[in-house]
Amino acid sequence: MSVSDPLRIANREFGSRLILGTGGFANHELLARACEESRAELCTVALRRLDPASRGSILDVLQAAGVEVLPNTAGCFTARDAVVTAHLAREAFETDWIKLEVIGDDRTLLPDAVELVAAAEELVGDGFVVLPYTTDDPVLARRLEDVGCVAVMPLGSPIGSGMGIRNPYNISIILEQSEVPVILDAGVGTASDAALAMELGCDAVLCASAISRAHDPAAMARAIRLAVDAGRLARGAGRIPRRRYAQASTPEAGMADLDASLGA
Amino acid sequence: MSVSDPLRIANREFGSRLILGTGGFANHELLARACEESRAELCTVALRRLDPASRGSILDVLQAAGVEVLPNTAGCFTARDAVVTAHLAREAFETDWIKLEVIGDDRTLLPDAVELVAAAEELVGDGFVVLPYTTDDPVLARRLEDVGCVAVMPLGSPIGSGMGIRNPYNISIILEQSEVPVILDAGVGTASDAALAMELGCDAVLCASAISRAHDPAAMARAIRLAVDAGRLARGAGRIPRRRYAQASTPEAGMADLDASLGA
Amino acid sequence: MSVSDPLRIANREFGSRLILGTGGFANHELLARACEESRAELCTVALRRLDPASRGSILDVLQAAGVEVLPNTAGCFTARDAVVTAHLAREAFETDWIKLEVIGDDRTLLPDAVELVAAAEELVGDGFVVLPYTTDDPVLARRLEDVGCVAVMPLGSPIGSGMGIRNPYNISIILEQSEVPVILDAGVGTASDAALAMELGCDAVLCASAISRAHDPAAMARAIRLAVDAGRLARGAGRIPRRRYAQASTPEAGMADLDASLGA
Amino acid sequence: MSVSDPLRIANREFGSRLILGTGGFANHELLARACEESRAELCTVALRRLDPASRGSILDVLQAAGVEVLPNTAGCFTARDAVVTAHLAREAFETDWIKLEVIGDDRTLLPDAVELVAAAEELVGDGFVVLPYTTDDPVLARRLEDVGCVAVMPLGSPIGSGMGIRNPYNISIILEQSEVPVILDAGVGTASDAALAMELGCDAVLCASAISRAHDPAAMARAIRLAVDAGRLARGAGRIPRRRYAQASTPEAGMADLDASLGA
Amino acid sequence: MNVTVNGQPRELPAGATVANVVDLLDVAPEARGVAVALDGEVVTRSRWPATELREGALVEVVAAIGGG
Amino acid sequence: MNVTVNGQPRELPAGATVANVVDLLDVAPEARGVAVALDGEVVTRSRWPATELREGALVEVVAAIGGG
Amino acid sequence: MNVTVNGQPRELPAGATVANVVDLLDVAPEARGVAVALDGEVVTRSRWPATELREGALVEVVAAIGGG
Amino acid sequence: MNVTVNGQPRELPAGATVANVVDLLDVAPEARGVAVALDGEVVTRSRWPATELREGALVEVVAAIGGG
Repeated sequence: MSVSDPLRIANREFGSRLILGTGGFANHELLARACEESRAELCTVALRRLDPASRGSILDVLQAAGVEVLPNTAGCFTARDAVVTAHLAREAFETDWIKLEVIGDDRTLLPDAVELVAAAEELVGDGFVVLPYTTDDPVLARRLEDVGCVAVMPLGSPIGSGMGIRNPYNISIILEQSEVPVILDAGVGTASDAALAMELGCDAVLCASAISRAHDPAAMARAIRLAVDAGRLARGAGRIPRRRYAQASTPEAGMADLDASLGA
Repeated sequence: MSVSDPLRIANREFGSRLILGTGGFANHELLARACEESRAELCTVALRRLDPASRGSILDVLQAAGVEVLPNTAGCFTARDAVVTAHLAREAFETDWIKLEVIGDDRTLLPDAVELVAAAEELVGDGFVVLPYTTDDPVLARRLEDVGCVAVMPLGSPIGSGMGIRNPYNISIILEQSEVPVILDAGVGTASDAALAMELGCDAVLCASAISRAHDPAAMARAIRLAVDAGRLARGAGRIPRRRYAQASTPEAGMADLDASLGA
Repeated sequence: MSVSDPLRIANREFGSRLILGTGGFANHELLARACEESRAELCTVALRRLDPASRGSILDVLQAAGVEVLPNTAGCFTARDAVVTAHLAREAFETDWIKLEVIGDDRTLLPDAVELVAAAEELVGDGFVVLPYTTDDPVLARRLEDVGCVAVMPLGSPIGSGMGIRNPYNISIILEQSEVPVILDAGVGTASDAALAMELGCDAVLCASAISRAHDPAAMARAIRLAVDAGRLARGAGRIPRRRYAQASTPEAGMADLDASLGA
Repeated sequence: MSVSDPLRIANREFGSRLILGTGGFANHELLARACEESRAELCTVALRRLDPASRGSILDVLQAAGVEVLPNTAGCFTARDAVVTAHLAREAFETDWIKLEVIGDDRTLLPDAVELVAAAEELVGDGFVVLPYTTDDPVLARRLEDVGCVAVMPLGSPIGSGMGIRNPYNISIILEQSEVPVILDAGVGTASDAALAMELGCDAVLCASAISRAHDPAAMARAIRLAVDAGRLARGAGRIPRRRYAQASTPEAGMADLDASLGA
Repeated sequence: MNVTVNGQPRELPAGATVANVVDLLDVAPEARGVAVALDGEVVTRSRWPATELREGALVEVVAAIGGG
Repeated sequence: MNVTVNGQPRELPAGATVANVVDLLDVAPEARGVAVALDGEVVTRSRWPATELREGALVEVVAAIGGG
Repeated sequence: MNVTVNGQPRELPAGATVANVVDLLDVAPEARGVAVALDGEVVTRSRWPATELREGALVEVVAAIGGG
Repeated sequence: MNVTVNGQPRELPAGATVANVVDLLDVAPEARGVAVALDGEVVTRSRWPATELREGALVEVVAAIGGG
């Protein structure tokens, strides 16, 4: 690994390892500023029923920011809904890339393993470049990789919960086994969570609520961007091992004898 | 708090909130590069018996880097040793500033509360600007502040242990009560530890082993510097609350009805 | 909830809330003693190719101990293998009860969500009373309940890892949603892990390695049995809330004034 | 260590390893029942200004329960107050034993290291058998042992906070170094906290609020008593190591081949 | 002809197409970030003008919004 | 007739039954905790005597062991 | 003579002793769990009757309560 | 005259000063980061030349090193 390596997903390369979720911003201006501070190159968007009253498309904001769009299937509870939504997204955004979400519970918004695998398999067959939002279950992550997903996006904790990475053990097992990029998705609450994800070895981090719902979204975008870089660098720098006892940073040899009782 | 506020300790201001400990570097070249990447403005040094065989003073390295020196009393086990060492440091480095260490145990290098308070009181009386390395005990921190220390430097975990902040609760209690800067000293193992310290509200972080003994000290210096900035920014940006359940980042209203069974 | 309520699974009631896994014991004598100390009423067993050289069946030990047998499908990697194994178990043990395991990875022995649901559904259809070993994924647990499983057995951490409950949050979400008993399976390393499981609200705990591979299995069986009772009682007793600050247990009013300076 | 060894403090032996704090009970009846369920042999009491309106002494309750009294110096903020209070206690309860508390902060009720050591030293000189309530600082614990305390009573977290053991690392360092009994005091919130304390190697646990302020104090007293026994037994039983990967509890050899495709 | 557009009942002349519906919603034909499903199946943009609706048709016209 | 019993090749006389195989392994017909699969399908105990093996049959005879 | 007993001002006759104060508080002389401090120093029970108070004396009479 | 310099016994002529010891160690008088303690007390640089050692003196000459 070299710290300056680009992130490679499918046939694409990205200089940034922070993907920005665009939901939850109070207005387009805040999104635009967060986009800039995050230095993200990829931003997720969703599809909802067209609202004739709404003026100004989010796509204009993202185009102005020079970022690319990664559509999601947020809100889908069945493989079929997710597959149709992915096809709509391909039409709407002229991209084969899809962040696949198939939710199994509306209180925790956790993915449904069975529907997720079915949808992923079908979408891969339909020629999509599939990045699935998944649990931290290593076996499920491998299945998703096996059916042809180009990345896996395990959660740290539920969407918008800000609880960070509840089970770093599972994330690290996923990292050991995966041959596709692992992108931590959901759960990041603040900068240190993002740094930790990268230190574990994640290839990238996706943040939405942590940034969009912070008191100052642009500042948090900058904070998390720095944290992603910090974590990536720290991973590459080779941290010291954890030790039970202390190890002096100041040499112990050569202490002066300052006890006067021996003198005179 | 403004994120761009300088760090004020006693009558001084610092743009950087990362203090670099200079122990543990394999050579002066690595120290110089870490110094640069850390952007530290203040570096700790120690005193040991002069070694005639050693060529090239660490002070030359630090002068070239444009940083100031903060002498420590590392290795002292009694108030008296620490006080004499502080006076030696004043002579050697022409500064009244002293990072006060009085150690109570050679395996954990934890401070000795009783000797530490005694030494701090005496040194303040002697006109020193005292920054004591202390445990995470809030009552001890307050005593040190009460005897006139200009900052308190609680540990996250033992020196060189890389175990991070073992008891964030105690650090946050110290932060709530302190009217002098709180500098996390000891225990940082990697970037996310430093980010977390700043998110808790620490005013600065001191790192030695985490940087000097990393596989690539310069890279880790840069990582931790970014993490300190990230943590400080994130603190100021107002993070989202931790929630037990999910909060959708994508709006739930406006889902399309894609179930064909109603059609035709 | 009453603490003395029996554990109800399907149409059965059990006084004990500790299920003993019988794998890993050095010999039948140690199993017999652990069985007794655990006061378990239900013990898991497995099926393997008959070894003509082995004398004395584990069933004799369990019969002498007066416990019932819960066969498992350990080692199966596909739904089909698990289903056939369950049918073999029905033949061998004359019971419809089956602890269903379908493993997805031989290093972590984590369950495979997709195969597990398929096997559970088929076995329920075949008239089995199915208790599935599952991940800590709440959506998967609900699916298993939905296809007719009589209990769910989420893991705390991988089998034999002794890492305790890695993600208590997920276990508590499963507990909130489940209408069938939740039995913590896998991960318990020592007594406090079992107590914690019961305090979270689990209906029972299954332990194998924690007991069978302890230095003194009988003592650990007793320890974990006491811990299960302790955790169950503590849950029912209504613990104090966690507080950020102290609350004096000794009243603060009525302190004597022992300062002599006011006197005489 | 033998699990059935009595707890030896100074020249005394106790069969029970749970010490009950008597503060916080709604009435004497609840105290009496908790006392019984706890099987404690030693109960702390405090001294406050005599209230002529109060009828029925707590001492009658404790005498009826057959337990002995361990007076404390709760509420004292200086060494002098604590010393005088200890002398009052000696008069009132005709015992040289004293649970020494010298508090440094009224919000966290954390001990004051400097005053505590001074008071301990003076009381030992006055012939007291001193059991000091202390922080989890290993160096402070050793100082207390060095001045002649017969046990050390480090906190897990602040009195009445129910936050359990915030820094098990520090408690385990205290345990490694101590030649007197280590009694976990303060912080226990529920049964698993007590089990964990004993598993770490503590010699005993003191609980007040966790029991007295539980919804059902008698049930919690029983729960914590079982947990103390469970933790002690588990410590003696030699727990399995924590492993990163799984270790099958069911043997992996001897799996039947159930794949029909080879047959016929 | 009665159809449902984004959950609302609409009356349209016989022979109305998907393109007519999109136009009704004030969407330019070349607008980015818009897609249409008819009875649960996607209708690609090029087929909007030629795709006629039947009585009871279920039309969904979706557009880009912020999402995580 | 060549069959495979618990992974080992065995030669048995034509007409050999599952019961014969079980007997070969020294298992009493009423032994508890034993079951048999033939070519991946369970053979219930009552059918052991009547179930003849074919050339190439895959017989698995399993028994209870300790398991978690 | 004015003294303070448990924080309350009291007027007592000259020559009043610690024992008199204890008695005033309705405490039996042999009551367990009770102790007295006079001007910050403990007065042992046996000296209660003989210990006279001075003007302004600070008397603390303490008793056992539940404590952690 | 026998003294101890940084833990090593040294023989020095009577009347030797701190400045002589520093010179013996090859340290320039104006070298930064160096300080001296004599019998547990600091000797400021300006007093090095005038401070004579006594028999048995304990001299510590310390210099800057990397420290945490």
